Amino acid sequence: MTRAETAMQRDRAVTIFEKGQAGRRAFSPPPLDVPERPLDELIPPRLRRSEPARLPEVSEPELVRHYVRVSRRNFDLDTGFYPLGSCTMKHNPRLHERVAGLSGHARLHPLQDPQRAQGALELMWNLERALAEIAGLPYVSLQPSAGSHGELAGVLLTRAYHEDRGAPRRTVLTPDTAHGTNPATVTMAGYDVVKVGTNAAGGVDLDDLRAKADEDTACLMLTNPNTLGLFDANIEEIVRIVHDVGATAYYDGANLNAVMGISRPGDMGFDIVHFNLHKSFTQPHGGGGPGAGPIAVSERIAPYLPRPVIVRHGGDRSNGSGREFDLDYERPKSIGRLRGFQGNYGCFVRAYAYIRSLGASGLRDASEVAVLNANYLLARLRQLGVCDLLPPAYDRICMHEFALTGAPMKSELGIRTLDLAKRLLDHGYHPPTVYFPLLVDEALLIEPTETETKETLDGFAEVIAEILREAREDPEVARNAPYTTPVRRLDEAGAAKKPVLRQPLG
Amino acid sequence: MTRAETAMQRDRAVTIFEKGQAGRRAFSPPPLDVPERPLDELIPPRLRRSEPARLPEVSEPELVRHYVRVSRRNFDLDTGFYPLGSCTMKHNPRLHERVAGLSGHARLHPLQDPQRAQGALELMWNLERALAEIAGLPYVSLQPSAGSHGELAGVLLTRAYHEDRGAPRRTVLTPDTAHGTNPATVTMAGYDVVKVGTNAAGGVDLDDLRAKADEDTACLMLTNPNTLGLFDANIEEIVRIVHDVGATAYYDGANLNAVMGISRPGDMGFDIVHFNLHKSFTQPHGGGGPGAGPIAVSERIAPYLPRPVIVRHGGDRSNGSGREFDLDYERPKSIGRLRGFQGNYGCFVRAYAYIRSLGASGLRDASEVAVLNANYLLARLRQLGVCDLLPPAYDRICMHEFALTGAPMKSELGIRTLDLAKRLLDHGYHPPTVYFPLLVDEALLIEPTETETKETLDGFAEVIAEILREAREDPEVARNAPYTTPVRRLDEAGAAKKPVLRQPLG
Amino acid sequence: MTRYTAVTDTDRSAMLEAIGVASVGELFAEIPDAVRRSAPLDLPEGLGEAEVYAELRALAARNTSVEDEVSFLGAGMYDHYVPAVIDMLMARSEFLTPYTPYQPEISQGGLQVMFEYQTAICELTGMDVSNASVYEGPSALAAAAYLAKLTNGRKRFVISRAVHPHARETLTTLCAGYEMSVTEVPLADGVTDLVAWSEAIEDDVSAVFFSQPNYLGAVEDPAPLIAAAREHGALSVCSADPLTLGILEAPGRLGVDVCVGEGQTLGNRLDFGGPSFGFFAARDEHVRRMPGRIAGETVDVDGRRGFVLTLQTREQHIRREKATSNICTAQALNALAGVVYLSWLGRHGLVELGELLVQRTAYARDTLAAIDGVAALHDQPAIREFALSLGVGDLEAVRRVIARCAAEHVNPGHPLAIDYPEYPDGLLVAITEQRSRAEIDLLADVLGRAVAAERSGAPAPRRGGEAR
Amino acid sequence: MTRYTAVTDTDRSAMLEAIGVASVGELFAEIPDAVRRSAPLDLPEGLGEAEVYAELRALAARNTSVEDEVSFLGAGMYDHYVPAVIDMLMARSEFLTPYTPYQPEISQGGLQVMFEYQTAICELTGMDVSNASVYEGPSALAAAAYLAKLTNGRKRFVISRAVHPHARETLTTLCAGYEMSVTEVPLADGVTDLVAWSEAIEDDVSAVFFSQPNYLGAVEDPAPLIAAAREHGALSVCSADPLTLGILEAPGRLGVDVCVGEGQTLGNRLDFGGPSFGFFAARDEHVRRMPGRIAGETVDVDGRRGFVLTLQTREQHIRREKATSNICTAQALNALAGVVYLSWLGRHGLVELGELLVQRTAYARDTLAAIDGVAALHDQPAIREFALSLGVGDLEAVRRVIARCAAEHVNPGHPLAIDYPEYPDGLLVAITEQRSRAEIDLLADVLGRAVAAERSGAPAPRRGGEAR
Ligand SMILES: Cc1ncc(COP(=O)(O)O)c(C=O)c1O
Ligand SMILES: Cc1ncc(COP(=O)(O)O)c(C=O)c1O
Repeated sequence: MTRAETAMQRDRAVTIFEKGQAGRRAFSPPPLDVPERPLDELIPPRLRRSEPARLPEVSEPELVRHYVRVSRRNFDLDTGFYPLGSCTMKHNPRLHERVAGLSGHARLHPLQDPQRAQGALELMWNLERALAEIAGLPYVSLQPSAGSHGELAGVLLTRAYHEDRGAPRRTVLTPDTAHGTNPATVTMAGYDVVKVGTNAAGGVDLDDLRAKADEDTACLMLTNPNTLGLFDANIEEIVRIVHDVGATAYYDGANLNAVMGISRPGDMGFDIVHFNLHKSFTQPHGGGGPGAGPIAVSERIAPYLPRPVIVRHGGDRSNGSGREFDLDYERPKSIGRLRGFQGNYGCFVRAYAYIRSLGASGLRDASEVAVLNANYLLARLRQLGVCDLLPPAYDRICMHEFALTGAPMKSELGIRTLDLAKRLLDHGYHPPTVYFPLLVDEALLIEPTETETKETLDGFAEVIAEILREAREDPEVARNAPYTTPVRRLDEAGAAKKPVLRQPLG
Repeated sequence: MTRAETAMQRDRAVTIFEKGQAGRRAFSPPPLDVPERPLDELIPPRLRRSEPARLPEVSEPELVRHYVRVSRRNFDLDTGFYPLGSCTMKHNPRLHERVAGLSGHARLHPLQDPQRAQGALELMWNLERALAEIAGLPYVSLQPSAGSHGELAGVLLTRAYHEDRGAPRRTVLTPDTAHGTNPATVTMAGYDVVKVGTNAAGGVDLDDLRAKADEDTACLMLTNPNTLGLFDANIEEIVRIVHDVGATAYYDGANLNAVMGISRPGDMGFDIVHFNLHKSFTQPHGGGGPGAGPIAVSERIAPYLPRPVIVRHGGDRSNGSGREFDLDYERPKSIGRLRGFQGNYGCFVRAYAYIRSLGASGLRDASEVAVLNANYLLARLRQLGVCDLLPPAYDRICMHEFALTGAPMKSELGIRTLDLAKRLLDHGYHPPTVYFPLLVDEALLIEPTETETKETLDGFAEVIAEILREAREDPEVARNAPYTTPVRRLDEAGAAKKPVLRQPLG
Repeated sequence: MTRYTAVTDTDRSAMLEAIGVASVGELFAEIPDAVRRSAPLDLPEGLGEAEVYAELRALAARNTSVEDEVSFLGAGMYDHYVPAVIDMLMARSEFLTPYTPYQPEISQGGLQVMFEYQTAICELTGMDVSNASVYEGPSALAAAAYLAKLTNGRKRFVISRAVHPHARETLTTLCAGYEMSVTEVPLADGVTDLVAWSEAIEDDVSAVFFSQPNYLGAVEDPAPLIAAAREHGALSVCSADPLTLGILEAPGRLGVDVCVGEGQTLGNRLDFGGPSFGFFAARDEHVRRMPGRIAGETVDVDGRRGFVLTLQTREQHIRREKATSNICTAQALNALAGVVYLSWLGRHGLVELGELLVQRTAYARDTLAAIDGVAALHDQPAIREFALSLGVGDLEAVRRVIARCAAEHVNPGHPLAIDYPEYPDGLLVAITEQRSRAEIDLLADVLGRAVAAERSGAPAPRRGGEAR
Repeated sequence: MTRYTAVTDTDRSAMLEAIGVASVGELFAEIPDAVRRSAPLDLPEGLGEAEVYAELRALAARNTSVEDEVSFLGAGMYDHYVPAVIDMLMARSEFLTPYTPYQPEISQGGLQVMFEYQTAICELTGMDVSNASVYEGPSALAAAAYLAKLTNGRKRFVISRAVHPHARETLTTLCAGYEMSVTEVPLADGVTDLVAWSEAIEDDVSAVFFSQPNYLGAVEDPAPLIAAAREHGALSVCSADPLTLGILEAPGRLGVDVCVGEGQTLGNRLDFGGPSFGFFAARDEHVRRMPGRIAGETVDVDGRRGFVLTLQTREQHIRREKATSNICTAQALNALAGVVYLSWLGRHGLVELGELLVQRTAYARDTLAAIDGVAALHDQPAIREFALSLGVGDLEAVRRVIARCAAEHVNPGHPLAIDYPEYPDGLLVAITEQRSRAEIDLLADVLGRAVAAERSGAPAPRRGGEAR
């Protein structure tokens, strides 16, 4: 490995805390332009910091080079294909960064008088209207900060709804295909999880659902298409069962990218939907956020929505107050705030720009192509014989993503899904989601998204085929992959056993 | 190489013209909002394009990914040490990009009424004043677009000066250490080059200069410190000799980074100076520009300066006309324009921000540290024994850069300067300038700049030492380097023999 | 096909053929007719990039940003200078566009940043461990509450009324699910009333919450607040303003169990309230109940140092209904801005900036309190925010004063009475390093005249409102 | 130490010791006292980042940009929309900060972009070869002149008066060195006077220069212009507006020897005139006399495709006084913007944008010419610019008209008479895709009233001036 050790591999990880020298600085403080008073007079010594925070001491060039170098140790969506199932890694238009960065948006204080923040409120209002239309549900709150925050809001709304009707309940149903945030949310909202099984077609087991839905059921949380990438054709019946026991139907919108403009959760009968603006609406993921998880709800849930709510005054723009758009705090049945201020506005700007760019037919096109791309990639993998070793978990037309099982590959070639994923890294691809959904053995969940070209899908399929060919000859290659990444396989067990969670400082 | 072939190496270069498919597009045209007329009526068919330009047809995601991937095949200053002699690769502050991007600067039309471009003109005026102070010469023109453009302006000014005095001349003196642009400029300005030799100390050979300076001499072009990184201690005498024959003294300011606030070309007696804002004043190089090459001149040269000239009206700001700052075109002796509009204003904004950030003492600090860093790196290389094989071409205190000769390395280890440079690539360093200056055998010109840390210099010195050690064991390693770069050694001779200068299109 | 998709007609035919269907419509055949739309959505058609830009710019132009007036608004988010290097780094595709780092070998960039961020937060707060970020300040406080619930299972929280109103409300919202009661402790002279605090805390209390500095800008004395909690075995949670921790003692050193806060002041722009990030740091003993991602150090098979997401058995994707939190996507990019900002400020810069804020704030407080009728609402120590009583009577009058100032392009601050009726003409004024002495003097002049006009009963411009 | 340097006191001592000197001053000992300064420069002291930002923002605020008014200024630089992807790519350290690609193995990014750029320029212009950029438009034309001089050594240039005045002046400046004479051919009905042109060209002419479209916005008929040159063995050089080449015939197909032009319209912002880039394309036979960098394709030792700077024996660093040009640093980053822009527009977009411009320009020309007193200066075909006569008499009157419009936040265009006294009340009006019909109608309204007021002798606002 020595000659061919890459410059990045030679360059062992050094944190910013290990860089620099005492006395270096990137920041030049503004001059003190007011009469100086003894600090002790202003802040009593006993309240003051006793030992300084040992922050880095670096010059600006060191700072820049450190983080630019560090950044190059990341793979990203602008660099390559990122078919991470359930994550909708679609192209992030740079226009969105430009408009979000305009000072009228980026440097607007959240407590600015609404009269002088009319542009922001109008944008939020318009975004709410668009999301309501896409969801097929009339009322929207933009407040939640991510999908799981939206879920929590949704289940708390359910709770408020049942309590307001004087009939609190105890359980929430989640299919065994559900994303982990669903059951985790249920617990945080004080309910008990009741798991519902999956039928042979990959959908909800209706009998199991009927057996488990009862007067204790507060809600069913469902993803549709589900995390297997399959649309549940029984959706109307499912919602009927749930409604029949007086429970609410919650739609986890993480997979909305399959059905925008094609099928609406509201039309399916759902009461509450969350959106992941950082999935279907292309807010960049940032390596783990920020995102935004607005919710749309039906009439009966609306009174409980988080406050404040954006309102539009009828009549002319000025409307006496100069405030066509305003924030309404007087919502007696509201569950209250979920966070500070009005939500992740920067994400709203981007999502709104996206919706304005695509329009009605563009959104539909996005979903159609997302589904076309997924089915094509699956077909291509089949053509190349890949599916002999990696068959689809459910052999149906898929929606925007599909699940393969690596079980045959494991038994025939002796490499695991993990090995395949790691070998992909040497080829410059981000692997699909692995080992999720849990009920698929050696799962591989592949979501190409609509912004990828046929050529990219073809190239990816061929590389998978090549890796399988290579593994047939010598499975060790994949088992020890990757070779050329900045670091190779990492000791995760060791990390968890003796956690080192911060840089120790001398 | 197969397992360890990096993802970038696997990923063979494909141009944007080979991407995409007929019909794809990143651009959505605005709607036609005026009554449409037949195109033939507006532009006669005979003047119209007969065959379309075969531009790429790509979607926006393809476009973005293509260029982001391509970008990752570049090394850059934010990623690593870039001690490229004569190029002053100092840190480029991002503040400069921010201020240059403000719409009041970036979206200002060059023909805007000066009354409504007062901020721009004031900035240019202030920059001129600052550059004049740094040069020690009273008048400045910001117009030239780069160093060589400034040189051309300077020699044309010399020509205008001599002609105006009724005594045109024929030759321009340039030392044999001069940068290639100096003699090339001389030719373009219609003069003949007369070369002046270098003495044992690396400075101008005074006897040779005396022998060659005569009434045919229009000008001497000199870099000081020169391209060997040495300050010519005879500078006063040199200028005297030149002035004594009635010639002008031109200062190539590419090496100004050694002497800002320490020694001024004007004080040395020079008549004309060019600046490289993309060197000493940290305008980013952009992979080969843009830059800016303002010139500063003495009183006697001023009448010939390119027009327009920025003027400041005395008195109060409004001054009747509302134009405190204005453009003056009425310059009867001006050599005229060198280009369109007022020069590379975007570079002026950055340079001005830099000067405002550093101020008088910061500029001096920059030069002091540039010289300290260079001498330290040389000392460090000596300590590590590197200079046994790579001795300095002139064994003196250097200025901001120093020249080594690889001749002993070549004879003792059997590797050339080129091999050393190529092996550095595997270690993640940009090599120094190689094979320049021409009069040093197997030259290596090293300019660390002031923005590098001692740790970086130490690391670089150690890597050089390590490469020499490795070469002593096995010179083939260096001779075949690099190994891990996106491509390995390229066939440059082949490229020149059968030039392929554009993508052939089907 | 839009500009973001790439399926040409030729592509489509080839793809459909490979799939073995005749049309894209067939792919959706499993969706029951009743829930499959044929009509287009009721949304306007798409626009070109330049037109979208023009529309969003027009909307931006209808907002008055802190670049359009001299603003002293704070109350939770502050107009600190964000250095240009942060914009650049946040815009780099390598940081902007990846997902959560599930494949560590190709995510060392993001993981190392998380590790550095955790280190910086630990240093700043004096806590043992930090996670890699939560959503933002108020929900961070609620997350700390959930940790307390998991820790001791008790049924009551005690919170100071001096904690940000949004955080108090968020706590109430989010603990409704697990049926906690919340006791609010009033203020005395601008800080948490220590007597009431001690009385409120009994053995049924799961955790106590205070803020440093508090909503009125006053520096609390945390030691007795924490001691009271410890006496009853309750966890103590401090919501701290990180930019004041160059001056104020690190909460960790004072013995809090959890320190949370809003990270906006650390290199994040205002963005009308988000995205920013919340930080969450705790004592070692709580680490396995922490919410969210945590990066840890390890080595690769060749012995190279590397970083991974660790302690994942806390998390929803592993533990599902038994997870310690449901959080998944958090605020990694904003946290990146946070650690870059702290590295930019550096060890000394943090202190120097803090000192500058203290001095300018003292000057501003004195200068404004000298206005006829105006008085400081409390005389507690302050770092960069303080509360005034304007001497104009009520909230409506305060609103008129603000409207008068706004007409002169000065935004004097946020009215207190919306959230604290007990301070009917209170005003919260924030000072950052971007507000020079000259601007403070301008505020004194403008506010002075506005208050005088109000007090003399002069007719006022149309009153504005405010968000809260 | 500044924020950009890193030598602490400890560092300095260690470094000086290693060097073997006692002080930094000693390093400068070789500079003679008489030319070594002890006094500091007479410049203000340095500022922090936030303060520099504030100062530069204040300067920017004193400029009226195309975002601050509805601007119809053109005359060489145009307010076309620059897509956001270009900002992002130009800001990437990988493109922004490297030097010229002297080490090709680690510069494949920049080199490939040059290669692609050269391809795009060849396609656009119909020429065989392109270099990797020159400074900007007018100096590109002068560079073509130098190539002609090297080619045939003749002593006279012929240039159409319809070429941009800056280009004509730059040519005169830069060919002064090698003692060329320049003959200018007048216009007839808005285009180059073909009779005068043919008369001016004789066997002593090295090269001829025309512009497409010309400065008045008129489309020239290049075929006879080129034929006249060919007849006398002179090179023909066309300065073309690249954004019109979706509509107009490629100069290369019409037989020009060299095609140059200003690249600003290809994805570069206005920047008060620069940096943008000049393009330089020629017929194959001229390639070894071309100025500047040229990238070429090759292979590496393993057979991988790669790119290098090639044909360097033309260049100053190899050939010194025998080089075909002195150019070194050019405009690589701006050329990158150019090729990204062209790829963004794409094969069809280039045509569609051109057609939109033609239609809007026709509409604008008709609408404005319908104003009382106003007339089109010529009725030649036009793509996105045209000249009017305002019917107000002279330049001073035109200036007053412009000042009236400016007061209504409309900038109607650039006065012609500064450079063309023969059109005393001429106005050059540019239309880009960013000027909607509504804005054109606004211009018609505002200009109509301004002209009417001027013609009725109403008192005018203080007159402005203009740059040229
Ligand atoms: C199906 C599903 N539901 C919910 C979530 C949680 O969304 P967030 O990460 O925004 O909290 C995800 C995220 O991956 C998901 O895939
Ligand atoms: C000494 C010297 N002179 C002149 C130049 C030419 O400057 P530019 O590239 O800006 O034309 C250079 C550039 O490397 C140089 O090093």
